[in-house]
Amino acid sequence: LCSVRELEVKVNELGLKYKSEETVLLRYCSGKCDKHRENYDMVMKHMMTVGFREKGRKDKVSIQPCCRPTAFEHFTVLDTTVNPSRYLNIHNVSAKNCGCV
Amino acid sequence: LCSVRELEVKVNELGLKYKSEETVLLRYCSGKCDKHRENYDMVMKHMMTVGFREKGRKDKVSIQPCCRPTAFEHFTVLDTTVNPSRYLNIHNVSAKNCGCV
Amino acid sequence: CLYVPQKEYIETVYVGQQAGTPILQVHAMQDNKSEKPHFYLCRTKTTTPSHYSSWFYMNINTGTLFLNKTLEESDFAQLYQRSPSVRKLFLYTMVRSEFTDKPLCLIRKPVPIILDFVNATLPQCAQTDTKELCFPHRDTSNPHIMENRFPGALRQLQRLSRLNVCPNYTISYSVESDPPGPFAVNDNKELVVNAQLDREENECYRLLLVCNVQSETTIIKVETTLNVFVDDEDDNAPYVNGTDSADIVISYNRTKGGTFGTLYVFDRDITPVSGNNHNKYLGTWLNTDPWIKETFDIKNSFTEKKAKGIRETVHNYQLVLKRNLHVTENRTLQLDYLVNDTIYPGLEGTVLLHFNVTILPVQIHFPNVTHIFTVSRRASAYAQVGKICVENCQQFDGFSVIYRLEVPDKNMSADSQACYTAISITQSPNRKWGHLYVNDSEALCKPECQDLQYLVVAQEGKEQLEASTQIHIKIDGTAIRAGQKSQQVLSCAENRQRADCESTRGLGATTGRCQWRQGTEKGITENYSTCSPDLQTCPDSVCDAVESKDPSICPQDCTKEPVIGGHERGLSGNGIKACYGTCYCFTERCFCEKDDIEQTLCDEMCK
Amino acid sequence: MITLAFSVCSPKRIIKPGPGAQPEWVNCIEASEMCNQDPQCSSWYRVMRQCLVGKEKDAMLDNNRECQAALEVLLVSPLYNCRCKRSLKTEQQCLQIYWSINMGRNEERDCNPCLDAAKACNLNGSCKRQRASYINICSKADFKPGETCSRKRCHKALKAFIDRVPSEFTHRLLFCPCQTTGCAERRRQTIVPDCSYKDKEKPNCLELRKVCHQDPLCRSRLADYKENCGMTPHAASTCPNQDNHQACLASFARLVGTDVTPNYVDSSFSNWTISPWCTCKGSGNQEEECQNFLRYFTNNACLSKPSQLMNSLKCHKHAMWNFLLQPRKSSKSCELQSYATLMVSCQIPVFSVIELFSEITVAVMFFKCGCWRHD
Repeated sequence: LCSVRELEVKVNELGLKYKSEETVLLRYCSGKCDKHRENYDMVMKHMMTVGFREKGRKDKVSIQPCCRPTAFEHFTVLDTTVNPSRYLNIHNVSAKNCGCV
Repeated sequence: LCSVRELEVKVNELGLKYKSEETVLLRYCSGKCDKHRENYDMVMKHMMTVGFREKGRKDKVSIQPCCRPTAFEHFTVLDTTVNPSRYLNIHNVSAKNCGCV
Repeated sequence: CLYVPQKEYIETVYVGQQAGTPILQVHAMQDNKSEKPHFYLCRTKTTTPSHYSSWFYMNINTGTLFLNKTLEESDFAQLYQRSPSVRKLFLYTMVRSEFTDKPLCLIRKPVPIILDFVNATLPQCAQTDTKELCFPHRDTSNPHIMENRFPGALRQLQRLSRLNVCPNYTISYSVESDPPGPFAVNDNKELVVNAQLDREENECYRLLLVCNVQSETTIIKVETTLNVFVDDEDDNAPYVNGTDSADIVISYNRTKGGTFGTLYVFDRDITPVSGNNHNKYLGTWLNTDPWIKETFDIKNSFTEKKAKGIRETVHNYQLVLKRNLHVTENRTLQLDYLVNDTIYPGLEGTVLLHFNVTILPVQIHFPNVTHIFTVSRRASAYAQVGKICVENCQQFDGFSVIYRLEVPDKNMSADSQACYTAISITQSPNRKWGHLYVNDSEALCKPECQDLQYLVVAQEGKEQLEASTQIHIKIDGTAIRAGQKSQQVLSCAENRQRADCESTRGLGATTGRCQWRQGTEKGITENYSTCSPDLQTCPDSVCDAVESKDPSICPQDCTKEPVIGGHERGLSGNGIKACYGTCYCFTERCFCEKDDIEQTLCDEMCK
Repeated sequence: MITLAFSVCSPKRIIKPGPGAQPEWVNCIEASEMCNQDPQCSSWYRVMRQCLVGKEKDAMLDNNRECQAALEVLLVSPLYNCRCKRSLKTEQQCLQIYWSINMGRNEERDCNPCLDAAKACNLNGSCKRQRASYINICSKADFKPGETCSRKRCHKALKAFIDRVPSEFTHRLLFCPCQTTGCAERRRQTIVPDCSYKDKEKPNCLELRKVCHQDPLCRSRLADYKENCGMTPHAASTCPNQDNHQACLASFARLVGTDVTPNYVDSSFSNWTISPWCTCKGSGNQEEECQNFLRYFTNNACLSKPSQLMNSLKCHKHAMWNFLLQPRKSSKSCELQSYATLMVSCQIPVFSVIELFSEITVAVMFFKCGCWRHD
């Protein structure tokens, strides 16, 4: 099920190339959302397989809600690899909570 | 870009097996959301390619917001194929508006 | 006036000590020979007299503190303190040069006497450590002696309260001073200073006090150190070391608050930052011309310096403009400023400083050169053409210059006039420069619009001084084809790859096309890959006058929106100084991201 | 003062046996055989080997109770002190045993207690939020253009951090012992000094004290600091209230965010100095009083003692440091008391280091206030 997962990572392991060696708790959203589908999703599934082709449409659509953060949190860490050292404020980088949206 | 698209369809073409021959305006969400990405999405992209493997994690995560309805609308149609004919109310079947979430 | 050289007195009293037992000795230093010290235990206004103050009395003439009663265990029990073994008694003493029957402590801080009352009898000789006989147990207060004063006793070395503990011991004291100083021990075993001291010679004497305890069989030597500090008084006049006058030329920098010339006045005395008005300096203009007083002020500050280890004061005086000077102001003045050490008693307590000021008018004129600028016919709107400014504009401060473009020949044909909408001019934020940029790219494309001659007029704000010069705009290259003209002009920064970038007609593009910069470094770097209208000016960490006209011209320098991905903002918090990978921007946000294609490409090459 | 020769962190620890002296260490293969003969030692040794398998060994050694318990026992077994002799046939096998025990050893280069302190805070929800809050207020790093740091708001946020977050996090950030400049710089930056501490000019310390005395909160916190850290000369111990270092550290921490905010003056780690942002220049005849006030911070044995104690422990991230600072659920929970009293009062079952520690006699460090140096 779509939920918050936690992973201890160093800031320099986030892939954003910030060099701080601080370790942070990265929270992300993962898991299934099929239980939250609506009629809309059923219709989209049908349209993607049959409907759109018949109408000459090539649009791509999602056929179920996706497991996404519904609120973010920031990391505030110190980078001492530069001189003078400075604080970094990395915005909206970790999921505060998740939901099927 | 993620936006509302419209398509005239008959109710019986929705794939929900309702038999009404009425035609409705189906509204759905499609288009790109990469312009709405956050640091979170960039980190998820990195974790999916490198990070999770290094940490022995196999979670699947979305690496950008998805284009989804932010509000639904219903269809209310008359099904005359049955006797007596009756009105059908199909809930949350069409997108009132869309957004990158 | 009379003063007590010690900041506090500490001693210990015991149960069983008899009335009349001497506890400690307070000393007073004289200001002049005629002063006769009267010593009192005094009561402060704020505190109610403690019930135990009657247990003690002080000899008004000698300053010796005695027990007024024999101390009992019940006395110890009466004290409202929890400690079972030692409780503290607080008394205050003061010294006056005349008698008083109302011993209310003087306004200035009275000297505290802190007695540790021990719930035990006085240790006998055998249980008494020799150190206890020689020096008080916790004597933390170092004496402070005012310079230029009379000799005198400043401290009782022997512990009066232990006089009779070891009657067959003979105790004697000696003192050594580093640096050598006029200190000795008198017959009453008091530390005395035998001559007046001069702080400007030495601020602190480190004394080694040696106590010799002689019994029938042994001589024990106990040492301790004591620092005697010499307090300063204002006994030195201010003096100038070097020049007392400064020649000042005020030309381009004529802004309110501007500071000019620095003169130094020295004083061998020290200056406290606050408190009593010790070594107080005041300054006055001797010039009476009101214009001077409305225009100039003096900025004074002082710093403490050490010369051969002795602290002294250096006062700095700078001329300050109280208002912006008009560009036309043209004067020569001699300003005289009298500095007065108001506390110094002598006659030479003043120093006269001279500021010889020459105020030059500022000429607003363009350098005598022909200004030629080139612009491509394909340039898009906001493409930067060049910068122009009047002579010495870089040094202007306190006044600003506004630039405008004029068509030299007013009677030219309407078609020709239409060409002149092509170029426009705007001020840089500090209003020193005029920035020329493409205002109407359509006009550039018209074949009839060949080279353009503008008149640039520079006008000084207040005095309306004007200067003008002719500039020549060469329009070169061929116009863009009709098909391309319909191509929408976008923000270069939206492109994240070279091919898209170089095929886009971008806002502010000097050639009409955007320019790609390929970054080579890894990590978050200032040399990031990006698509720019003009790599000469964007990105350069400066959101200049033209770029700030539209956020999509050069978001790399100007954006205030969020930036997603590894990055570092510009100095003022705007723009993107450094970025990881490729920097590309949309209206609501920018991204710093390793491009997938490059990434795979790079992974192969970069291993 | 007995300089503690025992330091887990740095390789210099290996005591070279003097000429003819019995070597103090055992060969690792013999040590493992001795351990295997002891049921308790061999079972923990098996647990330890499982802890070291796989990628997440760091997280296992940090957080897994079983692994920590195994390491505690093995730290006092012969295995801990074993060594290997070069060029013996069995060198390879011996070294495998050696490195499996001394996991922490090769990481002492990046042994950074202040970084561990930041990690502990980042992994605790409340500490993380409070820390982010004061940092954003105090550092201009946030990208709101034009807004410079407001010292008043910064101090308020720092006080909130110190008051609301448990001291096991705040003290660790403020007082982590360092052996590298990077670590000491991180410690100095904890209170974002550019905003909360530094200023264009240094006021006179007596002036600063006067300003503090005019604010009831600052005055009480300064008095509290003097009460708990004010070491009086001739005192037998280095701290008032029976060597209660913890009270001193707590009152020091409460000064952060007041007008007399103290901080490390630079990022030196060996002989660091703590001081408020002030000078004794301009004290006039009260120079001695000013120097005495400043010495409460710059030469305070009660304040420097804890760090020296923790310095000698260094940090072995898998055992001593984490173990000491995280309340042990299994035995009598020992909140972070003062480092000295913690050493004595905590019933840590078997730990040779502790006995060594409790015998340390704290030399009576006192000195008369000297004339200020004539520099």
